Amino acid sequence: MDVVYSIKPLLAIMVSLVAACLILLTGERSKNLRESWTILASVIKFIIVVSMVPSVLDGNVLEYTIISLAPGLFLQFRVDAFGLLFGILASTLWIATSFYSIGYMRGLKEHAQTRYFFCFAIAISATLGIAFSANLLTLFVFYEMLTLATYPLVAHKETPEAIKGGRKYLTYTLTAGVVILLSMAIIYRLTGTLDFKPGGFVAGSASADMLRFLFVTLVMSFGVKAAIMPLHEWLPTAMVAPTPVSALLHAVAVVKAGVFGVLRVILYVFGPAFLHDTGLWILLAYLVSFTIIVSCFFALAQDNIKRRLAFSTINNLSIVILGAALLSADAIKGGMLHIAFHGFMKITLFFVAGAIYVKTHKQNVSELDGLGRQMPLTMGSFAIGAMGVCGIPPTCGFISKWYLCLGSLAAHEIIFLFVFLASALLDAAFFFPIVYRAFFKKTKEDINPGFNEAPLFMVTPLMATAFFSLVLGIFPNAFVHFIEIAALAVQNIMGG
Amino acid sequence: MIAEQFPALIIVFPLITALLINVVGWWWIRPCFYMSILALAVSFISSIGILNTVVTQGIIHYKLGGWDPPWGIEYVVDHLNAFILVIVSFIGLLICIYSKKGIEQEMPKKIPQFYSIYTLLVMGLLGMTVTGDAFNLYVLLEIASLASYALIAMGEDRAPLASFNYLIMGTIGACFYLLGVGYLYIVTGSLNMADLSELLPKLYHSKAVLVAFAFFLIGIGIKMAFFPLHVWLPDAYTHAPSSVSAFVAGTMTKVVAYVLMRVMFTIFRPYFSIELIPATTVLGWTAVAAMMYGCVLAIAQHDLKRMLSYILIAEVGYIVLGISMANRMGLTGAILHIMNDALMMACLFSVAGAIMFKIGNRDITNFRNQQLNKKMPFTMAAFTITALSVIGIPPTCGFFSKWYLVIGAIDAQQWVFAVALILSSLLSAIVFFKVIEKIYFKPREPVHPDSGGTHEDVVMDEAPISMLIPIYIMVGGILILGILSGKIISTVIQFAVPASF
Amino acid sequence: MIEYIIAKYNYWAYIVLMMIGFYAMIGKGNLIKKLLGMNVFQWAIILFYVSTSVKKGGATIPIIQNGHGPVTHAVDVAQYLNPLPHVLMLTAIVVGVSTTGVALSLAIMIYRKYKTLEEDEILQSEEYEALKPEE
Amino acid sequence: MIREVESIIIQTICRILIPFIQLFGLYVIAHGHGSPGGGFQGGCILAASFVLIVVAFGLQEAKRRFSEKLVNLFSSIGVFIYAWTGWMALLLGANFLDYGRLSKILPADPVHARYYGVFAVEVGVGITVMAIMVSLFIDLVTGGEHEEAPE
Repeated sequence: MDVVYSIKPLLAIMVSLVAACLILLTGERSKNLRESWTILASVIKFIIVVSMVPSVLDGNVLEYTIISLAPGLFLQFRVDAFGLLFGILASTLWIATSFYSIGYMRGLKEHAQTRYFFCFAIAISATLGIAFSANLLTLFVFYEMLTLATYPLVAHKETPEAIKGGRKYLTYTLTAGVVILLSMAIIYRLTGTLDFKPGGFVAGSASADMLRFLFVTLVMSFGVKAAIMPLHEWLPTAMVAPTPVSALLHAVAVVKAGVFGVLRVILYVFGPAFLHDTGLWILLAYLVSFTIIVSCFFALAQDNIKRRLAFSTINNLSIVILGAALLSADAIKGGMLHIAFHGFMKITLFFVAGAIYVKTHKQNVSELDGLGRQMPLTMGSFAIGAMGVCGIPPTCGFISKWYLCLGSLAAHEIIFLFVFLASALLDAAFFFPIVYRAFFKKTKEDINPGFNEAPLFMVTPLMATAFFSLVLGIFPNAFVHFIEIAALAVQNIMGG
Repeated sequence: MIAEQFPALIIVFPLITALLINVVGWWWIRPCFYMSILALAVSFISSIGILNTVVTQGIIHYKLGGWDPPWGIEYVVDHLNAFILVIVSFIGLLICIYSKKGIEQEMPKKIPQFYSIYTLLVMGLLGMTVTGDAFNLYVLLEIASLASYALIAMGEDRAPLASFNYLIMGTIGACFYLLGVGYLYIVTGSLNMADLSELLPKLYHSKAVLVAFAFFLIGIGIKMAFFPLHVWLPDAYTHAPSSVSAFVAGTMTKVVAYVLMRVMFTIFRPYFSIELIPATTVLGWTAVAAMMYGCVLAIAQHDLKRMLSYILIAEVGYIVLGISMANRMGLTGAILHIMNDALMMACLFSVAGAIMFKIGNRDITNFRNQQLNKKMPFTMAAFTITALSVIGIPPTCGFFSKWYLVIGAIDAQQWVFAVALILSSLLSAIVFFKVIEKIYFKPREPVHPDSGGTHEDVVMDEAPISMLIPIYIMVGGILILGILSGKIISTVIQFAVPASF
Repeated sequence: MIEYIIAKYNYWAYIVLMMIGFYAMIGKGNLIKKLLGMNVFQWAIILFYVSTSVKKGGATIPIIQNGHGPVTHAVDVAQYLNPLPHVLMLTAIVVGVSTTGVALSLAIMIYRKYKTLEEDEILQSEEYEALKPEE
Repeated sequence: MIREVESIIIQTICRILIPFIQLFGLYVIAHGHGSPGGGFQGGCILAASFVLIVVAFGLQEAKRRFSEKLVNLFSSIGVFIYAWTGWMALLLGANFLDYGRLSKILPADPVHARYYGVFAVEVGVGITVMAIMVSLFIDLVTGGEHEEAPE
């Protein structure tokens, strides 16, 4: 691995911060200007992030140090393959969400739009910061920033329910934050460094019991954002947020940041070897398997579309962690790919939920009868997204699940293969009724609503993401070489 | 040449100006403010000069009147008090700028008196920091305290009573300090701190020395409102004029905390305070109690300033906890926290003052109806950022001092301390998010319940620019100093920590 | 034991005085009594300081005899009192006086407002209630 | 707050005593640096004489003789004398309060310069203490209304 010093990671993060300031300054005066800042920043950010791909694929690591905080502790960015994967995902989907947000916010004439766009831009910066962090401390800095930037978005509606959701969100994530802080401080005192290293760096620095304790606290506290089962409660509650927020943040940025953190901890702090030696992996695997199965049943019981999607998110996040916990090369690769692919699919589904809400003010599954005729493009995209989440070829969900299944076989734990398969079946059980209702069930009223789609600003992004879900399924290495990047990351971890 | 005189200049200039303001104010009120600014600016520049000298050339010894210590009074400036000097004079200058409009509104008749006493107060605190003589410290402590009693009494209706109680408590504290000095003088015959430090080790097993140490701790504990000796603080700081509470909350307790460090680690050697007697253990556990108590009581308050006062009690707990860990990291955290907390508290109380200035009321439950987020967006943004810093969210400076404190607790193998630190950080999150929620998100009660009328659009009605600029300088400090903390520690603080750690 | 107490009688006196003052400050409800207690407390400490410099056997003020002559020679140490505690206490007295001055003026302010100096009456007074922020 | 009682005995005795008290006060101040006494003590004695005036002749009469502004001015002037003596040393290149250096501008050797420096300080302290004691007394007897009432 060659280290290349480059200011690009910093630029990528700063773009949206600058945009946030511009939004705040011009927001109240001109709506169009405000939203063009958002879009401009998202495009620039995407270009910067993608421009890093070739260099990383060459086996380089891009590094940028801002300042030294303490001996052995830097505020530092380092773009490795895994971080880049997450960075690409977030920056790509931000473009889509920017357009979608405009349609959504204008369609519903929401209040406090400036605050909304401001916090959104900050949240994206924080997400990229998490992706590009070189060490646990930098990651923590951005992790907390993300928490705080998301809080106003959750409480956006300012109804008692939204405020309660916001409170619950803060309680969970801030508590997790201080636990991370404590564990991080202990690790720093044990090892004198917090730099991520493929294959881990803490093994052997303290007694096994101490390390076990640290592993549990760190995984569980990052697991709060990753919504591992006893700690998932905030996510369905946070669905009171406007749909673009649920889409980008609660399907991609925030929860994936949690998963990303868990994976960093497993693979880059403790390392597969340590997990394997202590047998912690099997513990973690069973824990997330429990989440995978139980969340499906919860999802089945939900009538509200967004809540149902939320439980599906919980399910898929745990699938990613299970992939990493299995510790075989294929499983880890599948997990990493699933971070990216699930992002595309789930954001489609959320976009659809929002489009339905803007157009018809319907929020429940039971009200969707016959909607497929009114909004065929939207519901068609939903069908593609649902297929993807269930892992049906030719969508991209199939590819990641394929690797995950291979990985579970490689780990000689056949039971987890069944977990993957069962969850795919259950996914189908709660997604396809929606598709069925929309396309095949007649409305109770006899009137056949004609073609009446959601605003263009909303339909275009959701069709684009659905399209990408398909394209990535057929040509998984298209555009940004997701598979190659993931393979490179796995190679570093396993080789290191 | 003038650089050599900075330690005297930093005290004498404000002193003379304070009196000059008093005289000039009888005939001409207008220049009082500018004179005060000038004096504090000179102090600030001197303190920067001192810090620069200390960092480049080492410890400064300044003999007042040319008398050699231990007979004469000596001003000793090392890295620790040079650092504190900069903080105190900086905050003093900022709050002085900030106070202009507030004082004109709160006490139009007493402007010269205010600036005169205010300058005297800053001078007292600077003097406490700069002096190397135990008795001189007592005198300057009382000058600062007397000035603060008078300033606090200038506040709202209940202020005189609060100030009176503070005066009684404060005098007890000062008397205990004086007794401590007396005991040390009896056994050693010296008042010079460095001299005492040389003479005392042979007498560490004397009971008089032990009693002196206990008296010091009690006296200092009262003066810095260390739980359970804090009872005077919430009332006094709540009812004081806004600018006074901003300055006093920011610096007074911190300077006294500095005195605690001096007593524990300079007058007495760390060997005595840490190994010989269980002072650090007692202090540590009390500090934990202080943190919990302050945060929990802050949750229950609906008066913004009173809430902040309880937070301040908890913050004092942080500093003492850092001192009591008795290791390099903990003490680094404590010193860093002195700086951060001075900024944060001064900023929060300034914001409370700005709200008072515009709304005339600081009841938290009333914030939403006042539409504060629309009316005073900049002030509220400053409040939010500072609140995040108090909670300890990176990258604000509050996080970094907490980070060092937690590491200090881990190094000291005191897991309870570490857990208490993060727990109190959570509690303060509850305190501040309760307010932030009320500022930004709480649904408003309808203005006209009968007609169900709509809310009229609120126009932005910000605090005057002379208030906003100091507030934002402090907010900038909060944001930047956190990132720079590594640099600050490597240039200044690491030399301020006793070498034996 | 008795000898011990008698030998250090000045310390006992100051401790007794200090505790009287302390009791008045904490236990008494009247603000002026508190203030008196504060003064007793301070004077006790001053007494303590001054008593430490006492020397028996005709010791006098520390003025150097023939100070202006060609040979400046100090008197024997046993011949003079240590002046420093007195000087320190001079400062402490000044501090005490100014504290008392400030306290008295505060008491006047309080009296003007509440028409009483009893602490419990002040706390009960309706004005106090009215001043409380509304729930 | 003070009731004015015209008592010829008290007034006459005060008239006679006050100059002597003041003279004694000045003596104590002037000899403070060489013998027991000094600015504090002398200032207090001086202040006592003014307090006597207030007690004997009433507040109005006392105010006519020394107004609040004057007292205030004196309290500051005293400290100025003290501080400027120190500053002089500072300006002459020595440390603050190092009066020995005043020999550069005074026709005296450093030892005597120090002597005169201390004397100046004592005078300053005496004036301040006198003024402050008087103003404390007046403030307390008037309940602080003195300063607010129009002259």
